[in-house]
Parts: sequence; C-alpha cells; structure tokens
Amino acid sequence: MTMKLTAHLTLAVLFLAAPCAFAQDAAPDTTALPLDTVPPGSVSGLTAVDYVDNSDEGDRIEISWQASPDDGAGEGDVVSYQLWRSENAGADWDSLGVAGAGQTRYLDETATPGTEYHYGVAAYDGTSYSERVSAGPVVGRANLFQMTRLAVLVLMLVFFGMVLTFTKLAERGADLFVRRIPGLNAIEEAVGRATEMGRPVLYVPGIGEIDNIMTIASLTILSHVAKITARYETPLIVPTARAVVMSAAEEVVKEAYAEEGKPDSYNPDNIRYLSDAQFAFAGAVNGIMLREKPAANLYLGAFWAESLLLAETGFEAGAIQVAGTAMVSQLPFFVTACDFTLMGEELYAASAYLSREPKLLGGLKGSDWMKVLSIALMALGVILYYVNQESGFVAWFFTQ
Amino acid sequence: MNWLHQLFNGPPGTDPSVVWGYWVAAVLTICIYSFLYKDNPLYKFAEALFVGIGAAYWMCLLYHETLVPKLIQPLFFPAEGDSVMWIRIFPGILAIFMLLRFYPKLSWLSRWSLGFIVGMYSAVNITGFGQGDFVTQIHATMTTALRGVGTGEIILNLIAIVGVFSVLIYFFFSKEHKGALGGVAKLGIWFLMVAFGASFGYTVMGRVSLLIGRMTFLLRDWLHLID
Amino acid sequence: MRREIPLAITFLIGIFMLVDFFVPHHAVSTSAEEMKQWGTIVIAASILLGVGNLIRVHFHKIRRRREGWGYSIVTLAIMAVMFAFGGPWGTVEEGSAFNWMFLNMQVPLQSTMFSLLAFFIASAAYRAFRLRSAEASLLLIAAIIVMLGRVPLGQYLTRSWPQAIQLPTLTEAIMAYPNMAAFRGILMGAALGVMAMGLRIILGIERSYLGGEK
Amino acid sequence: MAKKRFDIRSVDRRIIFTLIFVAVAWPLIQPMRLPIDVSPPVQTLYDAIEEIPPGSIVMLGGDYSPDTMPELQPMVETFIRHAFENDLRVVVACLWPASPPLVERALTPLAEEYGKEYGTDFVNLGYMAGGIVTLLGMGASIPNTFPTDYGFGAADIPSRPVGEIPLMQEVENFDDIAFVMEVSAGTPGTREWIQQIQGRYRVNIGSGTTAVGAPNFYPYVSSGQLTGLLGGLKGAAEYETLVGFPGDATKGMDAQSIVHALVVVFILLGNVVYLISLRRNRGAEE
Repeated sequence: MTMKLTAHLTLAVLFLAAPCAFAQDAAPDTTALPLDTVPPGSVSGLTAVDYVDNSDEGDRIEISWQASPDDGAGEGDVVSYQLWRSENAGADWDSLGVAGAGQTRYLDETATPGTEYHYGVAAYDGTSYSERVSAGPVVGRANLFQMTRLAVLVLMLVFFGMVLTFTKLAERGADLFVRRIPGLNAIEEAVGRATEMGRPVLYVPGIGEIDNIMTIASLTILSHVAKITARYETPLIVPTARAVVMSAAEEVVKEAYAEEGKPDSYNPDNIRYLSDAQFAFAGAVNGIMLREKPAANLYLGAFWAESLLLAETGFEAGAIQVAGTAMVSQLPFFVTACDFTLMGEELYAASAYLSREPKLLGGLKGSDWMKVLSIALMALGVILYYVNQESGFVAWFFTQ
Repeated sequence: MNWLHQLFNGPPGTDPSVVWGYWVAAVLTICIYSFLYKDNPLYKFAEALFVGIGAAYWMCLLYHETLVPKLIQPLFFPAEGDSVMWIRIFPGILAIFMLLRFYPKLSWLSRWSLGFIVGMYSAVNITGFGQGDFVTQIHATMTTALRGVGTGEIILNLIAIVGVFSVLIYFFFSKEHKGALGGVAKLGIWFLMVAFGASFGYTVMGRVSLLIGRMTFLLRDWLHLID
Repeated sequence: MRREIPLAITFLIGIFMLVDFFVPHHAVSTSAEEMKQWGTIVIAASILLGVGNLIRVHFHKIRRRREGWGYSIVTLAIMAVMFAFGGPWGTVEEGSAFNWMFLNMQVPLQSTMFSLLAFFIASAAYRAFRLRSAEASLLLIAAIIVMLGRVPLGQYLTRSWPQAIQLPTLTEAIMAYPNMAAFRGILMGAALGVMAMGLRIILGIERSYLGGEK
Repeated sequence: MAKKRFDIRSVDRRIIFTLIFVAVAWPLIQPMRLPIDVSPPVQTLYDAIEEIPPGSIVMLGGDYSPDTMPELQPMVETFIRHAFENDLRVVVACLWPASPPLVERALTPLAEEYGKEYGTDFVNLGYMAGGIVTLLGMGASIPNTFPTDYGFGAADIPSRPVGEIPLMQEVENFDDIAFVMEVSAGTPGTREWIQQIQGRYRVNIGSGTTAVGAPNFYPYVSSGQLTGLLGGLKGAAEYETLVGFPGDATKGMDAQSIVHALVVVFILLGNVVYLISLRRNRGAEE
C-alpha cells in the first residue's frame, strides 16, 4: 500500500520533472507523411495559475490540463502539446513551447510580472492540431506567502501561542504540574553516591554541536549537576567533543560554582576538549573512566555510535550510569546498559523538572497540550478519511 | 611462494604505493583490534594518529573546499570578470570573531558569531522539524486507510494508529500516569520497546557489517586469501 | 552590551530565516541565500576553532608533561605532516600524499574503531540483554525476530513456512507498523521540543548557550 | 529503567570476541551463498530510479565517512552503476568532509566501465561545511553553494569553478534534479535532507542509510517523504540483487547470517545463565 502510494507519487513527480529538452525534441514535424486527416481530441480542464516558487519573482505561470482523449488512449496518436500565450486576451497568440505526450503540465518561466496573460493548449498528432483550448487571464506576481506551508504556519503559531502563554503563567508563579520523571532523581542519587565514595562525577554532554537542542538541554542539566558537585566539592569531569560546546560548558560550570559560592573549587582543567572524531573521543572518555574511576557516569545529550562504547566501559568499571538522549537509535543500548535512562523527550522534560524554570516549563506544557491537540486532529482525520477518503478541507489545509 | 610475493608486491602491475598503503592500513587495523585484548600502547599510538590525522584532514579540507571558494576568492581573488564581493567581509569578520575565543580579552566577541549560527539553526530547525517531523506526520496518520484494503492491512494500520497515539501519551507530562491514562502510557512503552528491539537488531546488523568490511580488507586486499 | 548584541543578532537572523520559509518573494529569498552562504563560512570558522583548541590542549599536555604526553607528540606530529601536504600551499586531491594518508591511515583507523562495536555488542548481548520484565522481553523478542529476519539465514530457515509468518515478512511488518508508529510518535514529540527550544532561543528567553554574564 | 546486576561474568569477554572473529572470517573463506530476498522499501527505490527518463540529472548525496564504508560504499557503487546503466547523469554533493574521495573511489572504475566522462556525465562537487545551512543554500542555488567542484583524479581533472563544468550549466536548483539518492551515516544526513529539501522543494528522495539509522526512517517511508530506503548491508545486497551486479554487500551476507545467529545464541545463553542465577538467589533467600 505504502509502496503503491510511493510509486504513484514518484510517477507523478517524474512527469512534472521531465526536462523540457525532451519536450523540444517532440516539436511538430511539418514534413510528416502520410497525412492523418483526423485531428486529435482537444484537452480539457485547462488551468493557468501564478506559480509560487521558492524565490518568487512573479515570472512563472503554471499551466496544467487533462490529457487529450487521444493521448495514450483513443487513437493514441498524440505526439505533443503545443502551448501559446497571449497578452491581449486571445487576439494574438505567440507560440510558447511544447510539452511531450503524456505530460499535463508546463511551466512558463518567461512571464513578465504584472502582465495579464491568456494561455492556449492544443494536442498535436504529427499532422494536425486539435481545437485550441484557452484559459486566463492570469497575472504573475512575486508572492508574499507560500500557501503550501499554511498548515505549518497555523500549527506553529498555535503551538508558539501555547508555549508563550504557559511561560507567562509560569513566570507569574502559577503552579504548573509536571509528573515525576523516573530516573531524574537518579542523577542526584548518582552524584551523592560519588561524593560518598570520594570519586569524581563524569558528565558527557554528548558529541552534538552547540546548535543541537539536546546539547543545549544537556547544558541546562549540567548547570544543575555542577551546582550539586560544587556543594559537595566533588570533582566534575566534563569531556567534550566540540570546541564550542567546551566553551559553553566552561561558562556553565564556572557560573554554577560561582552561584554556589565556591568559585575557587572550579577546576578549568576538568572541562576538556578531547577530539572532534567520534571514536577518538569515545576512546579518550573510556580512558578517563579507567584511569580516573568516576563513580557516576552521566551521559546526557546527543549520542551516536559511541554510546555503546561508553556505556559498556562504564558498566565494566562499575560506575552508576544515568543516560538520557533523544537519539532514538542509541536508546536500546542505554536502556540495557545503564541504571536509568531518560528516553527521548524525557531529556527535555528533565531540564524543566530540575530547574523549574518558567521557560522550560512553558515549553513542556505547550508541547503537552499540542500533543493532545494533534491526537485529536489525527483521530478526527482518521474518521473523516474512513467516511470519505481524503476530505477536501484536509487536503487543502495540508496541501502536501 | 607466489602468495608471499603477492603479499609484498601486490598483484602484477600494482603500484608500490598501493601495497605500502595496504600494509600501513593492515598494521593500524591490528593496532586498533589489539584493544580487544586490553588497552595498550599500540592502541593508544593508533588512536593518537587518528586524532591528529582527523583534525588535519578536516582543517585542510575546510580551507580548500569552503574558505577559499566562499571567502578568500570572492574577497581577494575574484574570477576574471567578477567584481569583488565586498559583502563577504561580514562573514569574514564573524569568522574572525569566532576565532577570537583564543584571546581571552576579546573572546566575548565570539558570541556574536555564535549568536549568528545559533539563530540561523534555531529558525531552520523550527521550520524543518515543524514541516517534516510534525505536520507531515500528522497528515500521514490522518490518511491511514481503514477500509478499502485487506483485513490484515486494516488491523496493521489500526495498530499503527494506536501506536502513534499511545507513544504520544507516554510522553505527556502534565498528568500523573494513573488509571486509563496510565494504561495507555503502558501500551506506549510496549510500542517503544518493540521499536527499540527493532533498532537493536538493526544496529547489530550495522556493526557486524563494518566488521565484515574490515575482515574483507584483511583477508582479501592485504593477505590475498579470498577473492 | 556583551550579551545584548549577540541576542539581537540571534533574534534578527532567526526571524529573518523564519520569514524566508513562509515568504517566497525573491527580495527575501535572495538575501536569505547570501545569509546561508555566510552561515557555512562561520561554521567553517567554528570548526577551525575546534582544531585550534585541540592543538592547544595537546601543547598544554606536552608542556606540563601530563600523563600520556608522548601520544600528544604523536598527534601533533602527524597533524603537522598532514598539514604540510595539504595546507594552503598543498593539495588535497586524489593521488596526493594527503589523500594517501587519508585512504591508508584515516580510513582503516576509523573503520576499525567502528567495527570494534560488533564485538562490544556481542558481549553486551550476552551480559546485558535480559528478560527482566514484560517490556524487556518484548524488546528481546522483537530484536531476535529482526536480527534473524534481516539476513538470508532467516529466509532460509523459514522458507517452508506459510508466507505470512516467514521471518522476513514478520520483520518487515514489525518495521513498517509498530516500529514506524513508535518512531512517528517520538518524531512528533521531539519536533515539538525542537520547535519550542528554537522559539526560546530566537526570543532570547533561552541563552544558556552564550554562557554566563561577563 | 532500574536494573539489577548479577555477576555472570564467568565468561571472559575475549572468548566472545574470538567467537565473533571466527564467525565473520569463516563464511568469507567458505561462502554458503544463501539466496537474498528483496524487501518492499528497496523495491520502491529501485522502481523509482527505473522510472526516471534517460538523460535526467540525479543527485547523489554522499554523507558518510570511512567508518561506515563497508555498509554504504556498496550502495554508492550500486547507485552509480544503476544511474549509468539507465543513462542518468549524476551530480555528487557532500556534507561530510570525508565523503568526496570515497565517492570518487566508487566513480573511478564505473566511469571507465561505462565510458562516462567527468564534467558532462557526472560531476563531484565535493564537500561544503555548514550542514543544514548548506542544504538550504543548495535549495536556493546549487552552483552558488558549491562554487567549485572536487575534481576527478582518475582523469587528472583538478578542482575548478562550476561555471566551467558543462553538466553544471544545466543545474541551478532542485527543479533540475529528477531524484536525490542520499547515502547517509548520520547527521547531517537523510533527516536533514527530508526536512530542508524534500519538504521545501518537493524533490523525490531515496535513501541508503546505515542499519543503525534505518528504523528511524520508516515513518518517512510510510508518509511518502522517502521514496525507498536501503537499510544497512542487507539493503545494499538487495539493491545489488535488483540491479544485477552482486558485489561486496552480497558477499558479506553469509557472514552476516552467521554472526546474527551467534548473537541470538548469546542472548539466549545469557538469559539462561541469568534465570539460573535468579533461581539460585531466590533459593538462598528462602
């Protein structure tokens, strides 16, 4: 079913994308013999609309039609479609181009913005043309909105509205409930355990770039962890794989130590840039685990294949391990090799839960209710689809 | 003896640099695998090489493939007939600011560059994820067929719909997971576990494939034991 | 001012890129395109920053004779050699010494590092993959079906069974339905998280990436 | 997820390692050649490429590095072969710095075999930093985003401005690309291509990914955002089977089968040990 749908989509788009070069090859050949005196059936449903491309200068008009009854069926002798354009409501027609048989779309890329055009299309069978069907007027404009992205805009604005409202509520001190996320307290327990044992805490913020949202969430959690380690005066080792992340981690940890009134306990040598290369990084972190024997390994952030290496070695070294990532392909290993795992969004929820920061709570609550809304939307859609295949409104709204 | 000859000279007509390459690669491969026995100086040596080569490779490529054509050429050596793209002075400044992180007195300027990148990434992530991972997925779920296809497929499609809903509910944090909600969330975990199981299976497959690749190199390219 | 200007830059560029997504007008897209080119340049600089940092770290290690400083010399030395071949005066193309080092050192090192995971996975499978609960069992069963169903052996072993319960069929059903559904749920939830975070960053509510006040 | 630990480490890891080593090497030396079945997402991808009119331009996104070559290189090779077989022209663009020479490695023998010429039949644009920003730039203008190509060592063609490359005269943006084959080992990769290019520019994207990534992409296959998916070495072997040129992926399938079976045995064995130790513990408590 999926396959069929995909195949259909493929076919459709391929027709759209077929290069005009081929269309040119199929241009009318006036020397053709023998004469076929029966002209092909004309096209129907001709439309010409202003085409909105991604850098819209208003110079494109999209012309589409339903194939001539003799194209691929009937007499089956249509070889091409001839297109004309008129600037004076059909008084004079200028030849515009040719589309090959089987094609039902032509993109006029030579329109002058703001000019009213009419378009005409006729099927051609090698000797004669069908009756010319025309459509218009249509004006090319440099558009200010991409209608195919309406659904994205509407849902985005609704969502942003929710997020900002909840954020405001949280700022005003409204008590926004967030359920306890299992495994979150485990982070604090793990740090406590390391303190008891007099061994360091290892915090790996993943190998994502600073732009990675997981990395940013991880830095929020790092700030919290750093405050606890500052309080307990437990060494906190933060190996990073990205220079920018290292700089950010430095700032975050330093600030946390300062806030706890222990700026002197902050050891810049413990925030380390090891390597941009994934395995070199994993190898180096494993080295830290074996040499410096942290009692708690916290892996929070964006992880790829190194997850297993880290978790396995940590498991070997006998550390308490708490992981959290939204990199779903790595979750199975964290789930099986760590004591606690924050799965997917729980990572983001964790940063909200730990900090109780209005901005994070707002995002969390906004997402929550957006999920409810989208479940409702999908349920409604499924029912509508059951009753009447794809309803017009749904199709229009999502114009995919 | 033919084999020994091949081992050191490659098949007839092989360039010596290729054979040396295989030897270097084979020795490094074995150095890395020695880690399986235990961490040792050979592994550490190979790893140190790896870090150095990786960084140098990246640095040189960035220079030749990005900075030269996009910054240095447009500003200093425009192609014949092109004028100097003065506007590229701005990204040039941002790039220099980024590198100012090395000078503590001026390192605050690197935040300008950081602000630029983070702002750009945030926006394109909003629209990219919003369209590709949210809106399109909602639409795809809405158009799941529950009639007009075989019974088996209807059941599977129903499973898919229930799966999407229950997983979304598992990641719903505003209510305690008790009662009916808890039940649905539990169902969500089951779906997650099946998916993670599938992921695990696929990951095993991927890792094994890489090992097969290395083994093929050792047995075929280096030792000529298989074809 | 040391925070306001970067925040303003983030805000302006963020809003502009959002506008670019929804507004097809060429006036917007043309300047947005130039911005995107800037982005690639600044990101390249940030990667150079990473390399510079690496050099600094290793120099530091050598100067202070920290544990393993000998390996730092190896790292810096090979970097210098590679840079000598591929630096601004050199060439990185096929057939160059730079490329030889890439193909015969970088390629095997990185490939082999990755393939170590096959071994670690095997030992994790033996020691960590447990029938601890109903959920874990589900994970386990799905994993076993997929592992066998995605190789010719699974097809071979179940070739005489009815089509519907042959391992490859089962595997594809798991992948295309429950697995797809779970990942779709994850994708949607994650997308919301990313969008909310993006909004906060653009509006300057989230600024932890800039670090503390200085 | 809470987890209790039981000491069942009576077996040295190195024994497991040795078994795996043998299980990989043996089938390579003594192949069994088990038949390879084709799964629907691979068939979809193959069919989609078969439908493309000859002469069209397809893009190959090479976003991988040496570490994933065993899985992805066969896909790259088979795709290029498939394209050349069908007279499609290929533009290669890479978001990963290590990819261009790897793709070149695949192109070199195939260009010779099919008599294809660099610059007119195929071009390697090389690497550009920036990830999704680069993708967005490509959406607006491919030549502006990749101002120079990578060159082609096999024919001694150095890197030059894209303005001097005949094939690139026909490529401005994704309107000119009939199909994108994205071979991806991670980020930036298939997901970014879907989010930034498929969504915005409606170009058909098929993808070959590492096995690790593949399960994540099924929702995109189901929604039609991806036109076909090759998952890992098995996906590559299936694609090789369809195109009719069995290569490294097909050769690796026997080893793959044996090791999978071995891992399953490990899991079962590990659990038996676990259940026994559970029972013993319980016995001790009572």
